[in-house]
Amino acid sequence: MIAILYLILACVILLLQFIMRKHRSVSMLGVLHPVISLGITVYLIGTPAQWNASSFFLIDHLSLFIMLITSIIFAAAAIYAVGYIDGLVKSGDLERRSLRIFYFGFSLLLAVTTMAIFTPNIALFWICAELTTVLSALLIAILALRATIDASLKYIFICSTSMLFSFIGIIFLFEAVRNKTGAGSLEWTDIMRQAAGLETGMVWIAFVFFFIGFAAKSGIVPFHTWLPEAHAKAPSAVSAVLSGAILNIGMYGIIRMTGIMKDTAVFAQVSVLLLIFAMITMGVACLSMLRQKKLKPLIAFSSIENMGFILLGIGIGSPVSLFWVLFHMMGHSCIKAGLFFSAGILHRQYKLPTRTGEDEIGDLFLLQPFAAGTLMAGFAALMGMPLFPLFLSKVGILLSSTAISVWIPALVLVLFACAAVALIRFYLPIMAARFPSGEGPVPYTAPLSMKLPIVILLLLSLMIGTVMIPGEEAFLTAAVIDCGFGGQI
Amino acid sequence: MILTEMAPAWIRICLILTLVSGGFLLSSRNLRNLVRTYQVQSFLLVLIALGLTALEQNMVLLLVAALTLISKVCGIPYCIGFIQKRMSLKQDLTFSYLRPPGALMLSILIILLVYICFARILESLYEANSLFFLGSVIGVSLVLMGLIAVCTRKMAISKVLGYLSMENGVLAFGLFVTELPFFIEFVVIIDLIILVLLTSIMTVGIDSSIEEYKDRMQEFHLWSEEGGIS
Amino acid sequence: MSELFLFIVLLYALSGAIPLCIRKKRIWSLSLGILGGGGILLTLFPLQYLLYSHPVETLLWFQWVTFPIVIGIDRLSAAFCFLLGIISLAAALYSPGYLDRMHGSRRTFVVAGFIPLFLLSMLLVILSKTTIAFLAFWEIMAILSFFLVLTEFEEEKTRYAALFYLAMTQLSTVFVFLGILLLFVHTGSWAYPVALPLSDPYMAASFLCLFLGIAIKTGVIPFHKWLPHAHPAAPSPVSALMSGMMISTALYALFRVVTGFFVMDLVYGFLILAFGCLTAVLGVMYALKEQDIKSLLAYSSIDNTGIILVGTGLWAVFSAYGLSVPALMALIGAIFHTISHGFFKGLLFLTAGSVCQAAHTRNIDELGGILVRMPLTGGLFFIGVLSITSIPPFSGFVGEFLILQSLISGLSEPSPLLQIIIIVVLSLFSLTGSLTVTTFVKAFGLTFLALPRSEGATRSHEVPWPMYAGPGVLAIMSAVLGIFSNQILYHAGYRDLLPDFFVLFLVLLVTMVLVYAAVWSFASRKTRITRTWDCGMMAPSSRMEYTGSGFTEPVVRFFSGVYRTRIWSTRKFLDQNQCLFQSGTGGIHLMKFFEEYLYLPVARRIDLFAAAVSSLQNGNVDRYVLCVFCTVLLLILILGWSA
Amino acid sequence: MNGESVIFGVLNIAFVLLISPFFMMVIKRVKARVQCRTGPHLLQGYYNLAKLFTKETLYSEYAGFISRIAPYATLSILLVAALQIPLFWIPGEELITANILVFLYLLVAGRLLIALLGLDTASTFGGMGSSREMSLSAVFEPVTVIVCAALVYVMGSFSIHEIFRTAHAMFPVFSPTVFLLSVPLFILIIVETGRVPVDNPETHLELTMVHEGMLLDTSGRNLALFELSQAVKQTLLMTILINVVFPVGIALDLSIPACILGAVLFVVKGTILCVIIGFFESAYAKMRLFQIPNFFMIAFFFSILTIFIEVIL
Repeated sequence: MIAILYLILACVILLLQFIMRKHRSVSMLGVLHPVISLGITVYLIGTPAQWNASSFFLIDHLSLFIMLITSIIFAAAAIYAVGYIDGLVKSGDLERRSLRIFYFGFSLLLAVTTMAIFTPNIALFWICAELTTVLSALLIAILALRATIDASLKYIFICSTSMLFSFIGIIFLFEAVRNKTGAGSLEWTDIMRQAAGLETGMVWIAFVFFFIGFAAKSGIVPFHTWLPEAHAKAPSAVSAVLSGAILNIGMYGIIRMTGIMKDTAVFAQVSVLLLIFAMITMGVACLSMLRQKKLKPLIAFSSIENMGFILLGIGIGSPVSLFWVLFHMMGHSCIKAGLFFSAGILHRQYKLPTRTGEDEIGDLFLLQPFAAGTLMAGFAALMGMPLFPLFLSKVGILLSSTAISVWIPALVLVLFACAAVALIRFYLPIMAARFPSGEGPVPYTAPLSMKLPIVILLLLSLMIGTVMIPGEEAFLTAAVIDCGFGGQI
Repeated sequence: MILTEMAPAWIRICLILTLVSGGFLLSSRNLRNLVRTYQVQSFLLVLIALGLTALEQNMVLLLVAALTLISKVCGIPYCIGFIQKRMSLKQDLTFSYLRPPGALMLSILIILLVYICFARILESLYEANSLFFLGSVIGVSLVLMGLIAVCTRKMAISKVLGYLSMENGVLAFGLFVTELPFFIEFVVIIDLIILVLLTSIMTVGIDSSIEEYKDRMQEFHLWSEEGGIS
Repeated sequence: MSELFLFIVLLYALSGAIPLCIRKKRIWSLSLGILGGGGILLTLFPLQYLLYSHPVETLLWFQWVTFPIVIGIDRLSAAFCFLLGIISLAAALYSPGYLDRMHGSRRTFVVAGFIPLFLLSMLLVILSKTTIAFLAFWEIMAILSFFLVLTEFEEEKTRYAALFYLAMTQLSTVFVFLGILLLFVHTGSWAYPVALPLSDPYMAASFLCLFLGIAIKTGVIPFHKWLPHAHPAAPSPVSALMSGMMISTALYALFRVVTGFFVMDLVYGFLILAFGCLTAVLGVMYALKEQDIKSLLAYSSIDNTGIILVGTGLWAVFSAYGLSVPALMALIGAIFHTISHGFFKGLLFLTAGSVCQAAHTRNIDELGGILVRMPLTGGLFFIGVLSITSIPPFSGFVGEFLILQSLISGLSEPSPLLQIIIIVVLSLFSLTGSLTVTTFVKAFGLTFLALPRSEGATRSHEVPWPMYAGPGVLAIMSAVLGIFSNQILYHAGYRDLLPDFFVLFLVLLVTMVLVYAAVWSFASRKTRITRTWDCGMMAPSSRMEYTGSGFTEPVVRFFSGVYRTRIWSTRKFLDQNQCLFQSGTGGIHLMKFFEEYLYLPVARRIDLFAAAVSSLQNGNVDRYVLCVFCTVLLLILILGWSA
Repeated sequence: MNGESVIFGVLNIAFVLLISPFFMMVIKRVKARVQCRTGPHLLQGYYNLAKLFTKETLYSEYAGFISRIAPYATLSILLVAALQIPLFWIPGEELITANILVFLYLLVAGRLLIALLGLDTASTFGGMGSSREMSLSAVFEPVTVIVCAALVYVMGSFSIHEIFRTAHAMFPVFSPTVFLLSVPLFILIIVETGRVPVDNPETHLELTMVHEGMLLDTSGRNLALFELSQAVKQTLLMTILINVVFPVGIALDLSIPACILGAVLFVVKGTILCVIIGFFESAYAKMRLFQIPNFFMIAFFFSILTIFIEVIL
């Protein structure tokens, strides 16, 4: 019954945040919540016996892996937020009154995400996903600026309207299971067991509608339009959480549903659909990156591109590609969160977004050498430099994609090259820009709490990229089997 | 008794009426009767729920009908009406992409398209001419019409109303699956409450110009005065 | 042997890590000292593999996450390790002096830290025995060299060069990655494949991908445009490493692919030959017209790549025809020329670097009279010139001699097609040789001899001793490699391919001494220093000298077909309907054919396409929801249609 | 490297040094006689050299070590080249590698040094001379390589000693290929030594001088060395033509009478060739610099024709 601890922890933290008066203690609580949930997750990973203790939680390798990523990102974001939010409050961007709402929303978002990952019931999963949308919209609009409210409204409208379609998909799935076995069920595991005999028409409709909603959640192209603006306008701690954790929830849903579809007769059509969407996503994301003038939208588009790449891995559907999809998710979340944190430091330094909308960045290496260095390291990681994990997953997924057709890896590699050129084309001018002497902004010294998570995340991604942690391969293989992709690696 | 064999015909009429209310939602310009059409639509859903309870003698549907009645027919419209009064905005005249007549034409086309496609996909259900099939067609097309409303209306409040009619579409579809409706109802209610709360606060900001925004916010004593612009 | 290898790798990594971590003043002289030690060890380490035929030995094996990384050494990689060792020794000696004079303190630590890591990545590319290891270290090499090119990021030119360089290396990585994927799909294992037939379309595609990837990296003509921008933009020790070593590493990969991976047949042989000739001739022609000394050297690297490609192409063609001796001669010539090119190109770039740093300019027309002011650097540059223009006893001659000899002895094959091709290749090849001589007479003559043409050149003075000790090592190597080439090949197991140049060198020395002694004893010894003959009018000033463009004007006139010129003029008028002419400017400049007709149009088209795609993101929420609506409708249609 | 080849080396170099000024004077004498002038005394070449060796040498104040080393280096390079080309006696074993490609590149080395000398004195004439010299040689070298290829292809070996030996063995049979080879070899002499159609050796007019321009600032013993190396180069190239086209009388073994006979016959053949060169020079006016590549095309065409005929026959 360890999983219950998550909920108890959440309630306790939320309660305490109501009572505490001082800002310092509220932020400490904000940090405590994800760190303890990370501890619980690691403990759970260590003791497989505890897993099926209660039927109320679905704990298996896949959900624990996603929970591990989520809690790492939330912990890093919370530590980062301690310094970042102070900066916002001192510079007057964030009113003292809405601080409490921020931390409350932050902890609630973590609680709801944990619930989403561990619920066995699809409908409950859908509600939690919907709640994450609402809560992250609240966090995006926390700065109470017209632009931030506009961005979060877009986020709400696009995501929740698409999520309604996925609820219709769930209803169709329920109906299909009911036709086959008389009593419909909403449990992931039951549906997976019944998947073989389900009626093809009903299952195909169910998947398509389900896919629409969760494509919006994870930023797949036709539904991605909210992502660049939401991530650009949100405070950096929030956009790191959005990119690192919430997108993974969308992908988690798609992985589970594709796992169910794996045994049905419809899987060929499903994988073609996923491949088409993946290629379009990567295409649009890479090409729009070439045109980006500002830092955070650029990083947001690279998240869309990586989500497209993950969708490609899922679409291929072989156990090897799933193994590398999970690996890619881990690597991408760490690097992307690190990038958003260093972007946050630059935002605090240069007071972005400025009135004119253009980024005015200058004397980069004089004012913020640390942030500039980590930004470049992050860009190198995104470009797939070998010591970082994205290179390995690029090799793994493209290798398994050659089974379908040789043109896919060719096109994907060209798109990755475009993305790399776009990143550097953005970085070079700001690297050399100079403010006329005397006019430059006052140097902003980022507190240690903002620098620490960046270093931790970069080192973590380096460790993932270079060395294979002892149990990691077995754990990931088991996760691949859990989500129904079975077969030999 | 008479109720049971009359019920399927009764349900089909109500379903068609919900479609009509969706159409009204698209075309009405005045914010007040936008809310009123939403109330009518929710009420029709309550009637369908009652019809279904008569057909399948399942008490859960009664509970669903009651819940819908409380929340959708009275609760949320009252809340939106309250906000509208404060915003003193009556007309929503500006449209993007599609003017109301165009939107109506498109929605008819959509209903036809959904009908044909679902007929091809779910042949087995189509032959059985089951209520579930009709419910699914009506539900999906109502959701799509709601989406058109969200897409064509400029004002955020009317977008929220479009979204609410989409919720109704999902609920209409959900009613026809016996074991599921309570769960759906519960789901939809929670979601609606939170969503409406959040969006209405924000829409107050969006629709009114920036100066009033500050004092309007004060009025709701939610945020203090000096929101500095970075 | 693997302990020694691990120790060398440790030395390189250490000398890379120290300056990056410790920021003490002049820490880099210690770290580069360690690099020098590592270099010396690295030169001794492969000798045993080179001289006696040693079986392939795996030095290192470990599992990288799930992919096998195997590091091993055989005869071919031993030769390139030897080159890398010498060049790292030269760079280690040269760099401290250069870094002292470089402004920007933090930047020098980055350069001092990245140079050993760059060398280490090249070493691992040469020694990797699995395709995944090759790809990984290839990409690390590319990224590290990008950062090194980017050191002086203030100037706009350097940033443009760095971006151009990154785009082309990314493109090259795409091709290499694809080639390796196709290889794995066919062979099913990451080990280096042996003798795959090229008849199977997958294998042909894989070969073409690998060839294109390497061609971009070595600067084969259609893909060369980044090289003359990137190499000069980097600091001199780095451009020496890039031109000397990185091109050799890419060519090593070419040898590995052409001789090891695949069984070449005629068509691919002619393909490589065609690329080789095109690159050789056009490379040297562009080198001729270049005014900036470092891009002149960069273009001449392209030209030497062309020569090596001709050698490799000949090997493929002759082995397809069954002429084993000429084929072996061509291949040995190509490999020998790659190694010697590594030496003398490194030498030329290092010495040119010290000249540019001393005179604060890179334009030949502003240099001059450097030999009198910097005699040792000038002397070393002269040795580099002697070997690159393939003067007999020096190493540059040996490679070209072997390729020429294999070409001519290939004439004996009766098939007329081969004969025509050999004659065409022969004339193009010798044209390249003669144009190289002209280019380097211009480069040496106008930079080092006669009167200085600018203030900077006049004030230039000799560089501290390590800055010519480094190039000195390379000069000795390029001389020794040429003179003892026959003995080296004899020990490596290839008997009578080469005539004995050691005897030739000895006889040359003896004759020189005898002639000098004869003249010294019999002729009068009276000498007088006067002014150059000036038709009695006035003392010759530096403005009366021949400039770079003047020197090459006849050749540009001969090959006017290749050098397209563009005449442009701008006019300013006083009134609207343009009759009262106010002022105007005009000019003729040599058109950058590839840049204006190949690279820029492609870049512009990609940008336009990107603009069209990114216009979707215009911030209007209705448009976003409309997108969602259309996609849902489309999906419903697909559902209906695919039932 | 045995005794015989050393003797050959000494003999060959001595003979070349001895005979070269004489051949230069024969050509000058023929050209003068064609212009109805008596022309210089046949031994005038030796007197000039003697005079120059005793005169004082002037160095420009801007010149570096190139001006001091170039004269000695050029002459020694050409003397080494002379070792590769037997004039009248082909030894059993080569002293140094007699590969024709090495010979070619030694000529290139000589030309490189003279061109650098031209640039060293910072004078406009030197710059112009070396620019023209390098441009012409850039265009002509492909032709020389093709001629060598044709020679090697016809005679079957890279070593010049073997080429002369096979030419000597093949001599009585008059084959068209040998005749076709003689035309490009003759053009080779004209171009390499800077004879009239390509460049005028006598003039000091900066418009026409190419080779002379580079040596403008040399004087005294340096000028003597350059004159000597110029003469040696001409003799070597003439020897290739003579010993390939008309190899009668070459001694094949070390016997005093055969060598003396060979030497005498060589001098006669050389004089006849010089007369032909003299007449050829007087028959043509100097071509414009940019027309010269067409002149080279003739040599290129002939050598390619030789290869094709050899294939067809």
